[in-house]
Amino acid sequence: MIQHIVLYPIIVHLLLAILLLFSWNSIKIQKIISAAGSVLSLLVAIWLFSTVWNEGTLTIQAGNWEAPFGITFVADAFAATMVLLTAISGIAVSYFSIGTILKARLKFGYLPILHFLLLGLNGAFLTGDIFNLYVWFEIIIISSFVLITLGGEKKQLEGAVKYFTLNIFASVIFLTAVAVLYGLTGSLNMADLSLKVAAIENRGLVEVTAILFLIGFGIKAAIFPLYFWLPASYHTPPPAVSAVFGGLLTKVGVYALIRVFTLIFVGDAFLETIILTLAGLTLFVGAIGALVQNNISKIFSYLIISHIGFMILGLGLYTEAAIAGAIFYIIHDIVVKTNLFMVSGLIYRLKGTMSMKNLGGIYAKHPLLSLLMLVPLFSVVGIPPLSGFWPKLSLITESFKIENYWLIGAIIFATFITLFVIARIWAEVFWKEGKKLPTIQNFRYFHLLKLEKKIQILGPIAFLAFISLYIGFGAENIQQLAERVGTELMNNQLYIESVLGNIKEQP
Amino acid sequence: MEFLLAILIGLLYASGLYMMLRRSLVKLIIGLILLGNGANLLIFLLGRITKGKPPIIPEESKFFLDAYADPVPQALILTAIVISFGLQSFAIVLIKRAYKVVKTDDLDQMNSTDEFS
Amino acid sequence: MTLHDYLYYILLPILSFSIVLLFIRFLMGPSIADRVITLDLLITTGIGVIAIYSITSNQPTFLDIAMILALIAFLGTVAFSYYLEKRNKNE
Amino acid sequence: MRSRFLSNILLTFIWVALTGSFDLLNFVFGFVLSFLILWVITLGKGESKYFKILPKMIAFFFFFLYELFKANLQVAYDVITPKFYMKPGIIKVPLDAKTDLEITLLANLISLTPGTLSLDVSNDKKVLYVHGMYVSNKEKFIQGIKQGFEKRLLEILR
Amino acid sequence: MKTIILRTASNYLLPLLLLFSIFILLRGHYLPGGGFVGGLIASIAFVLHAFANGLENTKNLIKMHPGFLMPVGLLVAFLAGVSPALISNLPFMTGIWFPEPLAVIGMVGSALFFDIGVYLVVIGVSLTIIFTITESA
Amino acid sequence: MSDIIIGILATLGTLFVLLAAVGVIRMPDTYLRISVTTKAATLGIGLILAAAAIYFNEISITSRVLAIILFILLTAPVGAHLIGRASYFIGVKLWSKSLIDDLEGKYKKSTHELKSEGTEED
Amino acid sequence: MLTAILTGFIFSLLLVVAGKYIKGKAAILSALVPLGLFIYFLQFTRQISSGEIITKTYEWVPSLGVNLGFTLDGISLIFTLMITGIGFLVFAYTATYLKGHEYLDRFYGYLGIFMAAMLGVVLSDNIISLFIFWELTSISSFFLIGFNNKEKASRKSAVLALSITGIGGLLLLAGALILGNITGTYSISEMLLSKDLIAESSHYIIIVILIFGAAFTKSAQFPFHFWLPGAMKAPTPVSTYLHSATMVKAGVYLLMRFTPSLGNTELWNTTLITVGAITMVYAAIHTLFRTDLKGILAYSTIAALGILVFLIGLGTREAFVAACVFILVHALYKATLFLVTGIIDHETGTRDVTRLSGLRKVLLPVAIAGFLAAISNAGIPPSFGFIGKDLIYEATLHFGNTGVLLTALAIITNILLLYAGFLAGIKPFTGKLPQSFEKAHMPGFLMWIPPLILAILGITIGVFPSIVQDSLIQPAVTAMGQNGSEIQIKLWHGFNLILGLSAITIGVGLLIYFLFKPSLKLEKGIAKFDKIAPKSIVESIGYGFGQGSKKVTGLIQNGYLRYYVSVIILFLVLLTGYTLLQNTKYVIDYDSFSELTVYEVLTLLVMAVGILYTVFTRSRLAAVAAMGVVGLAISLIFVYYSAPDLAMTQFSIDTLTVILFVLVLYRLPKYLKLSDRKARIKDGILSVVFGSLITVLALEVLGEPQGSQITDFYAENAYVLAKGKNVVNVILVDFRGIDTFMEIAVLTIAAIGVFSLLKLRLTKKNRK
Ligand code: NA
Ligand code: NA
Repeated sequence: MIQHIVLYPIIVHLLLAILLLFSWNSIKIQKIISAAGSVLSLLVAIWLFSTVWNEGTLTIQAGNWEAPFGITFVADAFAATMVLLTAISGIAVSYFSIGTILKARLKFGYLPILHFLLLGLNGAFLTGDIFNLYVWFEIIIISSFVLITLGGEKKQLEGAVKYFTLNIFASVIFLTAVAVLYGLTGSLNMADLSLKVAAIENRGLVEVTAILFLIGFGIKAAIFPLYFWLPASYHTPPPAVSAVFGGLLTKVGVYALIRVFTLIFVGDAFLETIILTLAGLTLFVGAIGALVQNNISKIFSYLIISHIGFMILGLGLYTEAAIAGAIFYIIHDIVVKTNLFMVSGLIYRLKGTMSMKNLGGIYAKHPLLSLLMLVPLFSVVGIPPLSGFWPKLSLITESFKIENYWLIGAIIFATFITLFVIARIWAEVFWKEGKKLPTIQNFRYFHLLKLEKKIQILGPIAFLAFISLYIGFGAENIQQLAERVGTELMNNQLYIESVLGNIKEQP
Repeated sequence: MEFLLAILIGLLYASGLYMMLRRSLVKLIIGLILLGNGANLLIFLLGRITKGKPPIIPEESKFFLDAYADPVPQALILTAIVISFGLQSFAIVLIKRAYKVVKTDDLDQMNSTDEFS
Repeated sequence: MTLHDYLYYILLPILSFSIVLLFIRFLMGPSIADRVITLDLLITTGIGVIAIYSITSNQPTFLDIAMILALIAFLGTVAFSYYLEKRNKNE
Repeated sequence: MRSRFLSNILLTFIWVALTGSFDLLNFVFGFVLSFLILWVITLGKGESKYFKILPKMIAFFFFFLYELFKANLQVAYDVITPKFYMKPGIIKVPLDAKTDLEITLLANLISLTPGTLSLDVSNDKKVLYVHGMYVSNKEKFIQGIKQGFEKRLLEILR
Repeated sequence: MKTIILRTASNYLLPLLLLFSIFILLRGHYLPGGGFVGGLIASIAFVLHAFANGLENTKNLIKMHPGFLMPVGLLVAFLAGVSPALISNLPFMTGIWFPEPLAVIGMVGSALFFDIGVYLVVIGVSLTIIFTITESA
Repeated sequence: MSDIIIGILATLGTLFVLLAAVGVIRMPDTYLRISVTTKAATLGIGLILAAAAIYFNEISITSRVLAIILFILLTAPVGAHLIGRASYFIGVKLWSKSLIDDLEGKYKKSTHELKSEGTEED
Repeated sequence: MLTAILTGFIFSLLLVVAGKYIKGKAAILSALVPLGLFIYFLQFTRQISSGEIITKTYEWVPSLGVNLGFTLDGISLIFTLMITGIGFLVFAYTATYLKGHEYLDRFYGYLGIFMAAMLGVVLSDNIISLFIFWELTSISSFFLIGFNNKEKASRKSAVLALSITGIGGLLLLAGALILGNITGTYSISEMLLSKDLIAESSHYIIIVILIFGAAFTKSAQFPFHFWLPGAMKAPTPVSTYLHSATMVKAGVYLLMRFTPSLGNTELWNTTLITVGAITMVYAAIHTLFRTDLKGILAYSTIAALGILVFLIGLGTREAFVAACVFILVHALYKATLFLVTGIIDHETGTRDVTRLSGLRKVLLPVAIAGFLAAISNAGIPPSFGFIGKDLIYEATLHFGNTGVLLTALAIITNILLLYAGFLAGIKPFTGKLPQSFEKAHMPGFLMWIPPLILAILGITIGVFPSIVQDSLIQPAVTAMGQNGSEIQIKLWHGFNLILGLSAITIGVGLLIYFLFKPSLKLEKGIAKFDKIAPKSIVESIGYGFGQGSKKVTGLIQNGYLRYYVSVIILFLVLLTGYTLLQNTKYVIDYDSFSELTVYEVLTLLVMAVGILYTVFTRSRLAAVAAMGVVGLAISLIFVYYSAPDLAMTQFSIDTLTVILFVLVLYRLPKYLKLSDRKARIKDGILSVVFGSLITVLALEVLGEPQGSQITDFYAENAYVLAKGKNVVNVILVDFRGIDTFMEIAVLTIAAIGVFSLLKLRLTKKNRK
């Protein structure tokens, strides 16, 4: 059964996590398992992706119960893409973690939890069942709670309290929304829900349900005005953790929003207006947040928020091209944001601080490293033709088509501030003359590390930099992918048929 | 009965929220627990409630002989309850640890990560 | 009046009323020990309610819940006692 | 070893009773299961005269029921009538019971009967502190316990 | 807590509760119960024991770190889940069954093993959590 | 016939439970409340459960009912002992009309060791 | 052609690898790159002058309509030759200027990228690829301006320049996309075909504004000019290359390029004339108050850019001819002057014009170059500048009613430009040589040959204007949409009004040069007005915006969790409340509800009070116990309504939670009364509203029909297919087994979290 491969990305990480738990007592073995497993998961993701690309949407009914009775897993182009991105980002973070995470943290389950997190992400992307999606979300948040608190430092805990509370709160809202949805339709299968929700006469209730989903997922996606947890916490854990958070976690919220609003709640003008408004405000508020920060990790946190606006904007515009733009942006953003936080980790390794005030001199001392870091830094701005640039073409064009100049303004504003902020980072962190390195007990600066460690740190950054360069220069391929996803999402009967098709044929 | 239950669920949501808005960590966690209970009961209620007919097939039979309660919401709630248990235990330990490290139960004093630095 | 009706309309309300009474004591306290006792007793009464309810709805399944309640209720009391003792020791 | 075996048998019976299926296979299954559990947890002490004391146990059971009802009614009267007739207090009851099991069973039985509550056993296991509702005569109270429950219980257990 | 009464009682309650937990586990497919509640009861048995006898004694009793049960349980559940794929090329989590019911237990199939996995994980989890908290109290 | 037995058992049980509830409300101190209620409730619940066992008249159910009763009998007094003891630690006062307190001063404060003789030394 | 553009990039990439080798004597070899390109483009001259347009298209991102489409026409040709030609000289000059500099390789790298990007800008036919290259010029200029990055001022200027040109670039992008949207193509040449469509479009204004935004920022038009003087922090070759000859002209190029498709409208012409005129006059006046040679040249560059914009704005054929000529004129003399300044700076260590004099004695060839350039700058015959100036006056004079005014402005500008040119090209060399400069000596020939070449070219073309007339100017003007009769550029037009104006210009200019002495005092004097200068205004707007942002961010992200929760809830309540109010039926279907029974009501009552007690009690322990009561009540509800498994689980989990709480609690402090009455009331109201909303929602949903086919399926198949009778359990372990699987995974993770949270303490020891 070729459909089996839909579940492979899940199974691989599940098995990895279990194996890692069995090797609790040996960090060395854990590292080997994680490293090898990440490669395996990348191969699986590529396999799944190419199969979906060539053969179209794949579905598998877990437990062999035909939809909508069991839990369906669906790998359409969107899901397969997200799984692939997770694998790419995951392999980078896995290696980076092996190189940078304190032994003490590794001893307390860092790697198993990391793979649980990746498991949750893959599950969330592949599931075709709304409640099952909730469960995957829970896997994701509990893993992230553990990762964000692992080590239990003061700032970690303070950040974690907010992160925890607001994310749990989001889950409650999500669950509430599922309750209402089940109450209205008696179904959980998303394809089935699509049909049933469309048949509900009381559109007001449908709209309220949609708003609940918007808020539940919106908190996780960190859109305005629901993003508070993100700036409070993302800078607190080790950079490897921030990297996987920054790259993937908010994106799963975005994914869910896009999925739900293209499959189940479609064509509600009021909601589209709201989403567009929120997108614009997210772009704006995130940008000014980034503008005023001094800690590079915090700057990146706010950039995450701001740029979520681009993705939400694509959803709100609700045309094939706009959704394609959002998808392109997601692809770019996952790779680049993951890398940015790893870069912040590298900077910390080099200089022992993340405060712009005290940073400096990296360019003079490490020109090649600086060049390497330049790639994600400039990609995030979207300096053409780097990766962040391309999706904006579709987004601006589509905003123009509805003659919403505010949105164009927001896009330009956010891009400009990003440009400004990155230029300032370059000037302050790389150009400015370096200060004396602070002495931190038991901290090993980059230049003191063994070559092996250096490679573990630089390898992932270079790998993702290479990917983002590919996204930028090979934009045609990415755009074709994004357009295909956009087309599939905007024609949701494709999805529905691939899930429920068999049932319809049988009388 | 549904009417009263709906009000009670509203009460759970309201109390949960109110507790979350307090400044105490302990209250915050209690609030989250109350909210979680509210959500579970909401699934239960909206899945439509049936009295005295548990979804268990009688011993002698292979099917249900008469009306029975919808098992799906029950299964969902079970999963949700268990998951919230996991989260709650983590939360409870988190407050313990946070208190030990930050040395306060007052949430208002835990905002260093939001300060400009 | 059938047995079912008797149980359902007379005994069940009485048991519920007992629950309310117990709950009043719970609210009154005054000591935490009182609350723990009443909680324990509330659960025990709950077992009674369930047992009667299982008769009236002709569902022996519910007795299984009573069984779980009987098993676990005790642990709460143990925990509270543990707490009170430990707190007292530390003070 | 023998006590382990007895515990095993006891648990097997409980299993059979729980599952409510009295066929041989269930016995075997229950036995194996109990054996495994005991193997896992290695229970402390068991008692040896398990079967000899069965008749005494039954007698004791009825005695206990009688006490339970009697005392319950007494308390009921006190609870229902507006005036309290009780004279409560905490009494130190010296123990003849020696082993943990003996002491525990005794204490529990005392607690189960209304009007009395075992509060604690001294660390040297010599005395049991009992809260009683009617302790106007301390000696009579102590003797009531010692001659009633303790004596009968020890007869069974020893 | 240093009380003879509780300690003695808990020593007797422990096997009883464990037995009971397995009972609940096995009947879950037919009546209320199942791996989750079963696991909870089992862990409650140990927790009770720990309250009465001190954590160290309980830990010695179990002979291994309860956390070890988590991967074991997960693996059991995992194998139960993938067995249909490996054995009959059916999707993950498809129920496969031995053709004839077993005495006492009833139908034996992947679902039962899955539930056993759940049972083990729940024990591992509850005990890990409670023991850890008690230790650091 | 069995209906009548069931009715009687259930009624008695219910009344005992009610009695326990009233007792809890009325009793003047914590120890008395523990004392009164543990058993009234135990007895009451036992009776109600017995009624259920008779009603369903099935061996598996009966044995389950017995198991429940056994459990309650096992645990209720232990619980009462624990909470009663704990009340004493936290200084819950006896009713003012209580006659004796043999326990006074017998607990060593720091360790909760309970002596059989004498009063607290330190 | 792609290769030609990529050459620069490849060259730069090579430098990353082989940078070491270029630092030494091999530096000069890098000048071969622009030279080669210059020759490459030169060979197109004949084709272009014969009216051909060379196009090449390479596919890149066809899905987005973005191709690497290149067009070489008259406009492009002028620019490509300027870019590569001056580039060659600057590259060569740099080899000596920065000889032995630690980062010479980087410098060449940036220059290479810049050159390539600039070529891309002027060759792109696809407007998006034009934008891409446009941004690359901004970026490479960022690196060049910040080359001396240890200086704070350098860094600041670099960021400022990038910001201004960057935002301009984004406007260009928006404009480009809108244009593409209206015309259905991103090809500039194809857009020409839709000229009417664009002009009639309601979006014409916005397009023009966006394009102007891009052009004005890049070409330093008032009020966006201020980044340019700051950019003079860059090494002199950069100032020469970017900030006089090439990059700043990208804006002008853009305007020229879009003149055919967007131009010839009131909006277009008036704006350009106005902005250009203000810029040229404003900047020209500024030259009077500068003492730093580079400062003087910077402002005169701005003025020149103003003239160009102004000319394009005039929109006449004569104006276009003048513009094309002036671009070349300016490039030649301004580059020369910058290079000369660089030499002076290099040899004397100062650029202060008040201190410089008599250098001809030590730097004679340089002095010649300076002199020639100043002549051309001044428009004194027989320089090329003279032709340029004449053409300008011709264009303004023939411009309708306002011709006189415009001519006057042009004259003022030119007078001041003359002054500036003399100051830079002549003043340092005349007069007495101060002692301190006696040690100055001629630099290596690579430094003085390039300015001399440019200066001589300035005169040569002046004498033989036909060199450029047919090959460059004619095709360029044609490309701007003016393909009328043949252009005649001549040095000598005879005695006419224009000659008179020229004479006045030169005369007054010389007068000022000899009478007016620049001084620091004056410079400081005018500094008073800096407060109202656009730079200050923009900077204070920027500062204010920064402060505002800080305030807003601090206000939004204020650190108080309860505030975060309130905002989210408020948002939720407003949105859902609004929707519910719009749609609620307010009809509750009581009939479908089950009957009320005493025991249920009492259970719910206990539960409700229990909840309230949990909330309001002052004792944490009591709250935990009350949660136990609530849990029991919920379990009972589950029992009443047929959910035995739920009741069991709910109860056991509640017990466990209570245990956990109890185990943790005694380490925690007692509740403190932390929030005041007002806050409690406010929160109370919000909570009640939220709760009511959920209740209303629930009742509304209950009023809708629901029939679950899923349920029926489970009920029928639970035993037959899944061999279980407890359907809930069958769902858990079979139908929805994956949910359960992940639920135990959640538990496992939580347990690990608890374990690590309590056991792992990062101490100094394990913080390695
Ligand atoms: Na299955
Ligand atoms: Na079950």
